[in-house]
Amino acid sequence: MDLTGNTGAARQALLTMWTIRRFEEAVDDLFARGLMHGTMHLSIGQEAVPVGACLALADGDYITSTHRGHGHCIARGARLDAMMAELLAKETGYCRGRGGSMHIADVATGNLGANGIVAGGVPIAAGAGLAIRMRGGPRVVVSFFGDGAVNEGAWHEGVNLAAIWDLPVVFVCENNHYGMSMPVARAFRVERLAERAAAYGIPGETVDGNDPQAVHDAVGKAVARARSGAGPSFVEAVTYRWKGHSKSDKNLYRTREEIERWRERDPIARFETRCALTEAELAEVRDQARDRVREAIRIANAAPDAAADSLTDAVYAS
Amino acid sequence: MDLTGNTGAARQALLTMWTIRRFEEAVDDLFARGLMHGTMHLSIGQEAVPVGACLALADGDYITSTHRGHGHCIARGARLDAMMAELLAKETGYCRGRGGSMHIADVATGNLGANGIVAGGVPIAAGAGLAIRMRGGPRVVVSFFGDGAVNEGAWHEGVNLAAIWDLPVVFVCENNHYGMSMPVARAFRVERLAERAAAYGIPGETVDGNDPQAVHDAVGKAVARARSGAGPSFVEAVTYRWKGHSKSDKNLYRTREEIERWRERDPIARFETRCALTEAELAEVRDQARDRVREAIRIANAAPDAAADSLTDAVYAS
Amino acid sequence: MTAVLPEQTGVAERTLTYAEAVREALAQAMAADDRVFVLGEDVGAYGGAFGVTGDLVHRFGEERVRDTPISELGIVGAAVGAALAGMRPIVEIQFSDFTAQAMDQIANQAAKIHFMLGGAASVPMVLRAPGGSGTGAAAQHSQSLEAWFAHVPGLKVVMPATPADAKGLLLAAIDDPNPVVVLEHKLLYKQSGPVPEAAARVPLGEAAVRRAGADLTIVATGVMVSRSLEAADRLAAQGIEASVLDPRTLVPLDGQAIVDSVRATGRALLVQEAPKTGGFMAEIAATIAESRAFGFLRAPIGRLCGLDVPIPYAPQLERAAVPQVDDIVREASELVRRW
Amino acid sequence: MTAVLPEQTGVAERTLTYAEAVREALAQAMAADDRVFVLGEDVGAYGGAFGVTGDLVHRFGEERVRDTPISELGIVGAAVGAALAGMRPIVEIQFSDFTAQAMDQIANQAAKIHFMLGGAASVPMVLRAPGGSGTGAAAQHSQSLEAWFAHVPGLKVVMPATPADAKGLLLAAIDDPNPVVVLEHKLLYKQSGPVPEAAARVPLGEAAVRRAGADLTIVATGVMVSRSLEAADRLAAQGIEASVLDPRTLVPLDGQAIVDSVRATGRALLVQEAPKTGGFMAEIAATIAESRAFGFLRAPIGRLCGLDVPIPYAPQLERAAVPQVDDIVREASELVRRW
Ligand SMILES: Cc1ncc(C[n+]2csc(CCOP(=O)(O)OP(=O)(O)O)c2C)c(N)n1
Ligand SMILES: Cc1ncc(C[n+]2csc(CCOP(=O)(O)OP(=O)(O)O)c2C)c(N)n1
Ligand SMILES: [Mg+2]
Ligand SMILES: [Mg+2]
Repeated sequence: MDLTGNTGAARQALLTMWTIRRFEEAVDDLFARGLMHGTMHLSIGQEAVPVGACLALADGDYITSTHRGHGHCIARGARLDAMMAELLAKETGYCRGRGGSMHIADVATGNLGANGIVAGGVPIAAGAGLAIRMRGGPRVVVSFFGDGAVNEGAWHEGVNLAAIWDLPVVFVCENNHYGMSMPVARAFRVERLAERAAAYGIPGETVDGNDPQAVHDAVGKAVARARSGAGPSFVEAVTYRWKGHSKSDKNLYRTREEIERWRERDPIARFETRCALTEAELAEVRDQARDRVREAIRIANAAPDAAADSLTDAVYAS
Repeated sequence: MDLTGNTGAARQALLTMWTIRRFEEAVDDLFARGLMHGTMHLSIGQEAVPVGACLALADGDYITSTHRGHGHCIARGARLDAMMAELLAKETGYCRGRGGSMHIADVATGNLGANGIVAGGVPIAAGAGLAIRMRGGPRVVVSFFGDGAVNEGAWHEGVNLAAIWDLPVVFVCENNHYGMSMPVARAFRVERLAERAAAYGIPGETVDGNDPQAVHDAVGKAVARARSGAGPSFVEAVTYRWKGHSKSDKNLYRTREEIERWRERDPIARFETRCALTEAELAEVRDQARDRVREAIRIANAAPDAAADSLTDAVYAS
Repeated sequence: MTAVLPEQTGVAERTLTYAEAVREALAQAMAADDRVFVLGEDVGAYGGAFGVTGDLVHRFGEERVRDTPISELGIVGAAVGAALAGMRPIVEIQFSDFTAQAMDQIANQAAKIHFMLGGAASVPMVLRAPGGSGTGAAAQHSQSLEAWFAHVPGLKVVMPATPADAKGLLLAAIDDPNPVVVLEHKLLYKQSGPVPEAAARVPLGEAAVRRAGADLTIVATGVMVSRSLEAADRLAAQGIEASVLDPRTLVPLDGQAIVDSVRATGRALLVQEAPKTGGFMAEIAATIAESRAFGFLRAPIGRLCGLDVPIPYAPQLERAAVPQVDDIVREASELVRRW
Repeated sequence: MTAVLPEQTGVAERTLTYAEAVREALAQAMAADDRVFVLGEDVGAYGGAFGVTGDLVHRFGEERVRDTPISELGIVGAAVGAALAGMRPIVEIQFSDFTAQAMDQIANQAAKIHFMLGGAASVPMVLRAPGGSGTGAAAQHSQSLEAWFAHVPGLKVVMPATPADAKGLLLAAIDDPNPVVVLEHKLLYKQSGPVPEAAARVPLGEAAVRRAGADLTIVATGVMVSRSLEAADRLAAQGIEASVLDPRTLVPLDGQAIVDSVRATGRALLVQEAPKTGGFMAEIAATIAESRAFGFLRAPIGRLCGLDVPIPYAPQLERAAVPQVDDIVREASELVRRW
């Protein structure tokens, strides 16, 4: 799909990117003002990856997400009010206030969950792919994870299972250059993480993760391959996180200049200059994103707090 | 080192291979006669790998071994009587009867231990390499593991640590075509396991694991590289296990013909035809191996059983 | 509390080994429900490290009796994902010791997803693994790790001690919409007993009174159940009548049955194979000590457990490391005679 | 049993936070012994996820304060190997929940190697990890997993509850020739208290009586120690005098101190943050129930523990999931008034 030339697609991609950006800016602000608690991992600067990837998916497809998962959840079509309610620890939140940011999930849109465990979602994605294979049908799974996750044993084992069983899984690495403070250059002895795909006999490709079109093309190709039964692929999307890793981050491991350089490669601003929308249309999309987030905050704020009374009942399914 | 042409080296290589063979045949026999208990993993048919590899090592170098570890232990220079005593659950065994076959170790010869956990020794080897690096000096570590181990998360993490820190470790894969019953062809989507080395940015090489010279050359090169500070390497030695995986194996997953084909490639018989020793010298070596194993059994049998009285004292070092 | 003794069930039975009983449960569950499948190392052609899956691959095919590479974390994670996506996976881990490899997917994922997602998803899967010593397999292949799992909210934990329970509890575990860890015992695999032909469930959370007696209550799990029964016979010859209670499931625990029995006998001897410190019998001791039974206790609560040592290789050391019938007889009679 | 109260030590002290006390121990140990080094995720420039390592990388360099990739199993394994080869590694795991990833190297390797090798080798290493809830980090970042480690023979397990102990116990752990798991608590990192300037060891295996009282014994670990002390002050206002006992190390456990105290007071309330079922307080209850203190018990042994739930995200739910000061006061006074 041509995301820049096709105005419908461009509008959708841009609206989703802006929605993620505005949602996370709002979260950042609520947190700074002490109105939100816990910890938050913001994906500001990385919006092109979930948006480009999820536009390659259809109803019934699955994703697995990460600790930095707001963007995946939104790009997959989750309701902003239920997301915001979750972060505000409300009973109407996606997880009834039990999960928070690190476990946010909208199962209805195939999101099997954010995950507080680095690489925790990778074998789970392989398993969802296995279920699809056993059930039959054309569904696929996209598994999102960061560069840091690629050194976990869970990643290795999950990718290998998908590879040897030709499972319909697309592994999407959001390489934002750091796993917390650890630079990719120190954690790996390969130039591109996509080089690791060969170890599992699957295709690997590195793309500009700040360009939703590039991500979309690569993931779209991998999704088509998976749907056809040819097995998994690995897409490395190179991007950058503007904010600290989490609230405890003092940015001691990288320079202001580096952050500034990447801000100049803002995926949203670049897309706006490239896409076929007029200045008026762009303004409309921006307003729409802002309004959607405001509305979500309003609804979420009005909702009741998560109730502690039924804690133990909630542990087991029945 | 030229193992075939140099008669001293040839004698040493052959004697060690024969010793491993005879030792394990004796173990097999003791087991069948109910004189040994537990389970045993025999490396008969794979003798060229530990022998070729360990001839590249020097005093003070380390190895980590596996559940199929008798060969490594012998090739590194352990005492046969203390090994046999361990398997016979004697107080004079290397582990005082507490470890048995799966934990056999001769720390004096740098053997950090067999390991009942597949790939368990791999991160341990990286750690020993790290200690060497921090202490300084030219020591190296050889980490032995099977093909099956290469799919464990521990393997992935251990190899990556060694790679990014340029640690003096040589990873030696004994690819005997099966992880228990799982054929390499079904557990991997790569032709050669050595292809995985590239994922960690280290050299990988596949050699004939039934030829001690080929193993020795590849491991020797890797050891030299490690000693020079250039970091780890991966050597895949292709070989075959003649016996069942362990005592519970009914060989349902492979054919008689396959086993027969590999028996014809017996690493010992091939080496005998290739090496510079005379028929008389060969016979002498064979007798010597037989006698050494007999003597070990005799000494071990005469030793006292492991004593149960001090069990709890043995848990913590003091 | 239900005592499922053969004569009470009134259904057609034959004698099967414990391993055969497990296999029959797997076969019946797979035949009844397409979503059920088995995965694990060497479960296919090899038939399982302990022969439990046997010929199932020939009956249900390689897709549903799925050999995996040696990747415990990946395998359990794949089961979690498959369960989330509508399947009913049954994972076999060759030795329960290797659950250590998979602990993240077991404890941080499978156990918690239902709760963390506010009930929006569930993880109906079973993890089967043999525990226990007695085979000379040494420290990394002989552990009894039930206490680890019982301490993780979100998991159910089952320890069948008879062939009938091996089948019935496993079928109940497969039905359950939650992750269930079923800890089998290596020494029991070859033991025989009556097993119903039908796919009869043994409900999770109901203890079995294996023997009734007025002088003390022996609570035992796994292979310690049959050792305790043997000990009880010998104690009877000495004039001591022991109740032998098998909790069968640790989570949910039938605390009621334990408390009732101890209230009646006034004495408790808790027998487990796992090392004493932090073992599950501590939980049972604490359950008794905080309960209505407290006022009825005539003696300190006795624990007879494995030593706090890794399991050694040498047979005589291995035996010394865990309770034997003699030890149970000795401890029980001392408890009764001294108090 | 030693009560290490500041006035008794007689050494130079200043007020430090718990995190600073840990850092000082690390620094003093590294300065004193070249073999000691620290490795873990983000322990270098970042200073540790909770700021514990702080500026150590600037003082000791990147080799000895070693940032690692995100590979907990590999990191712990590397520590095991380094320890076997003569070093004294100290691993930091960012959240104790991620020890699940490394459980094989912790429980199957580090804990067992000394025994399995018949004493021929030892594994002198320390694994530090913060546990506990109260930061809104939800189910995968808030667990209290001490019971897992305490059940593994070969490990020692330490839970410092004060800044002084955070330093002194860590130094003792670094000296120890065995693998020691030191479970710190996130909520304690910013708490301040007197800490000796010298590298004074607090021996492993000695409980501390934090407060003496005749009416009941409260045994508490981790953050529950200060909550219990606060509760004890409030109980005193009601006329109830509680002893508060902090075991400090779970393995080895100072059972003597606990039994002596309960024998004197006749009542025990055991307080832990971890979920109740299978938690370490079950072991302490069982220790009391099988001991000489049994005959002196005037009340059932009370346990006040975390609920058997994963830790929820919402602050009010998170608070409800683990004991608070109010709960301790309520349970303690009920125990005293009813019995
Ligand atoms: C198993 C595990 N180890 C460590 C952590 C702590 N942690 C959370 S996010 C993170 C960095 C992850 O890096 P990456 O995968 O690149 O994702 P990013 O944060 O850059 O999006 C770390 C170390 C964790 N949550 N889980
Ligand atoms: C973590 C772990 N998983 C499974 C096993 C059971 N097991 C022991 S050896 C083995 C096969 C190992 O295959 P490979 O690494 O190729 O070594 P080989 O036996 O062929 O020498 C298996 C599955 C184990 N010991 N440890
Ligand atoms: Mg990253
Ligand atoms: Mg193999």
